[in-house]
Amino acid sequence: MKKVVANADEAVRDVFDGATIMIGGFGLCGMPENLIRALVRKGTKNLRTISNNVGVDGAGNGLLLAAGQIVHHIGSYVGENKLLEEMVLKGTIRLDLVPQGTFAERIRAGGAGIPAFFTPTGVGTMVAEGKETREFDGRTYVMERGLTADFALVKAWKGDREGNLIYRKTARNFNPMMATAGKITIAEVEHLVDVGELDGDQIHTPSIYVKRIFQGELFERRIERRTLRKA
Amino acid sequence: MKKVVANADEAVRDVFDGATIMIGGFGLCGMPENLIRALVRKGTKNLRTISNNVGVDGAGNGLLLAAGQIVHHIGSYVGENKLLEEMVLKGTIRLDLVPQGTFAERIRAGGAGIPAFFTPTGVGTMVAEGKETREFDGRTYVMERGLTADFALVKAWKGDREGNLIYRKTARNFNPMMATAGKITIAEVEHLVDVGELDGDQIHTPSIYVKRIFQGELFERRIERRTLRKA
Amino acid sequence: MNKPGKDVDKRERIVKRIARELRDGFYVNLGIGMPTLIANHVPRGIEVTLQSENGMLGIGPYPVEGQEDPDLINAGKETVSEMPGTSYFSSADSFAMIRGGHIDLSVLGAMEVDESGSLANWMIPGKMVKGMGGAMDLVAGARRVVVAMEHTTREGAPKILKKCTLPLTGVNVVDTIATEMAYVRVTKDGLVLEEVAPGLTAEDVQRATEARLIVSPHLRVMES
Amino acid sequence: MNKPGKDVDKRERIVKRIARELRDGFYVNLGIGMPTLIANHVPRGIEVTLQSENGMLGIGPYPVEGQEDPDLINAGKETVSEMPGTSYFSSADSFAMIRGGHIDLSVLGAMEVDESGSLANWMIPGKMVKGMGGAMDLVAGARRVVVAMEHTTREGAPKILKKCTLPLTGVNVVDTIATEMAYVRVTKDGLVLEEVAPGLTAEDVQRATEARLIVSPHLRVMES
Repeated sequence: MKKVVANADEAVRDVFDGATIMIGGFGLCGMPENLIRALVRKGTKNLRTISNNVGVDGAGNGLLLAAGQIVHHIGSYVGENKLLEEMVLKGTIRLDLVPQGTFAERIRAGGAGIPAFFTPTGVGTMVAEGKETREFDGRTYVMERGLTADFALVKAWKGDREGNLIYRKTARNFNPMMATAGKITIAEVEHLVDVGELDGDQIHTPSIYVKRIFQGELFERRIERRTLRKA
Repeated sequence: MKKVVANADEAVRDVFDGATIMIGGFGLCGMPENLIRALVRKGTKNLRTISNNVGVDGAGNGLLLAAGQIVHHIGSYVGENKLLEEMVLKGTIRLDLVPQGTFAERIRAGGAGIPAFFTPTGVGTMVAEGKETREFDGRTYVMERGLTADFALVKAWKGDREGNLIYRKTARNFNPMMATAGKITIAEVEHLVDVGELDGDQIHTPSIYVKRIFQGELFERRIERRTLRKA
Repeated sequence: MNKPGKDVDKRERIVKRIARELRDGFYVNLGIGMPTLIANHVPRGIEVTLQSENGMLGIGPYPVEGQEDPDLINAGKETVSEMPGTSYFSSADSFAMIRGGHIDLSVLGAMEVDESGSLANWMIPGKMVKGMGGAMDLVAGARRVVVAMEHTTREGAPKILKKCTLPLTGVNVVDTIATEMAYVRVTKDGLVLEEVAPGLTAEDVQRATEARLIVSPHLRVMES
Repeated sequence: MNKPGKDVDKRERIVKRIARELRDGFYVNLGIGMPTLIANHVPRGIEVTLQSENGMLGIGPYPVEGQEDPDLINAGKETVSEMPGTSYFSSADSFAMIRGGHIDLSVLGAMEVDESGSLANWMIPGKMVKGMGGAMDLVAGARRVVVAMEHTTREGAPKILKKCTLPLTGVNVVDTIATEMAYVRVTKDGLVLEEVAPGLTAEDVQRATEARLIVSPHLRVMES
């Protein structure tokens, strides 16, 4: 059982044209930047990406977008991408917007063997159009489907050689659910440690979900909005 | 915002006759033993308990059972209770058995605002009788409903005065979901610490879910099956 | 009728009014933009805990220079700090918290609100859609939803309507509307005008509002 | 026909046969009772990780005296130890893992199994119902479900039936059946007899089986 790979390029070796790929991160926070750069280098085409955002122009998933590798994106917010705006207007990309909580829950459901669930979110809005709605205990809910992917690319703070992962602060975000919903989940970590070094009570993603793991080559860890108070 | 109460008796002061109560624990492991004993002392009647097991004869939820306080129990396994067997045969208690994974997910759903979900578990069995089934992508699933309670009684290893909780090893079990699904969640902890002493990345139950917290008076921490190997 | 005042004054009034709705022990989600400012006006003696839908309970103020952490941001992607007792969790757990009714108060901006408490704040047809983010979940899930917005558009058109015209964020979800002109409660009978800004009359507010306002028998002046 | 042998020998044969199905890197859930013993027979050079549905991945052997921990038990409520790399999680997360198809192999006991791979192992009408525990989730969720059981009841009645008579645990869920007499694979065409215990013939096994067995063209002797 060898899960450790040498680097990001080896990790994405079998990502195929047309694959559905989940990519962790909330904006640039907690996104698997090494894996994204490797995918750009690999030049895989016609990707269907499932990620809360599309990074920003020139960073994160924005790199995949700029390289013309994405044909369909599912997420909840894309406000930071001028390029995406142009592509949507030109019709060169399909964009599906999903409420963020429904998005998170659909991924969690996909990994948890739940094909569909009911949520109050979006009832009576465009989001519920064409979907089944139903009343439970006097309130109306809409049925949403689970989401899975061919590959899930996640980023963690620490990981061990068996694939156990620990995230740090708000860099956790979508990574834990995505790790459960990928047929092949690949984790890049800032610190790769030996098995037994992590406390079992503190592991966020159990090893069972991770097929490949490596220590990332370069973490830029860019900040989108540096807001400060006076000392 | 004062969540800390003096003891178990104060914590259960308003548990009313006929209340629905979730009780954490897998057998005797991780169950809120101080709260259970306080409920026995209080003598609250006609309880509807939601707990994976009913403890054993003479311990855990078995104490509530012996005191005749439970009229309806929902759980997944009750093999350790002779008394329960007699009560079921006599018809003095109603027993609803639910597959353990469905049970766990129903509680998670209840706390998460999901009124219903589909699962493959139990399709074609007695468990699915009278319930809606539906096919998704060629497989049949049964619809199950979320579960909530008037009170959720949970046990954690450490907790802070705001109600953040950390569980230890397999004593975690049903406690985290139940903490989210009770209108009033009460936590007993082995170690009550000051706010700020727990690492935010390691908290299993965020404070928002806990209304009352106290350091348990007495932890017997009984073992149901002491299995050993030779040294 | 008073001059509307500078934007910053308007915002200050709105934000301060909403801050007075906070109760000790509340868990609150503040939307991006103006609602974020409410954190600066929490009344003395009141302790509230701020949730951020990207997976954090216990947001503190912006960090001082040198203390910013790329792994520690709010839902507006701004660097923040943590308070003692902060916890982190996944987005699925965060929205389980929101959807499950555990957030006491959610404050959001709006483009339009209507008589039935429906609101529109995420999309203008024909313009680039940025996405609804967590807004639809917040309005569907929080126990109490407060809209913080200017009373009219920059062009002076009413934003409190009989019926929203823009694509909705949620139906029958708003509890109260706080603007620089008024404080309005959404009830089964319609919109009840509870408070008016100093110097304004109920008629002034009604003129800037398309929906009919029911003037509360206890109409008061908004404290600023 | 051979003597059935002592119970302990039967179990040993069943357990050893199933252990040979383990592959390096497998994540496995072993049911309460006989399946638990498989952990003692993992082939050399093969690393498997044991999951317990009460919220643990990485079960180790029973503890030595003095090391037992009330907070560290398996799904049979027995004290266990942990392996390096063990993780703990809630029951909801544990069954998400199981239901989501992440467990490679689940081994359970059974009262009855039938031609269509349906199984009954939780309830006998008229007797006290103890509950299904996690069995229904395991058979519905694991990638591969193996039944470990004695071939017949204590009274000698077949347990591999044309159709189960007891209330079911799952429909069309079993992949293979390992007994002290045979190793049987469930296929779309029916039950295929792959291996027979040393000294037995296919006819011997068929006589102890109600369902019709298709004898594999590659019929082998079960290694013990």
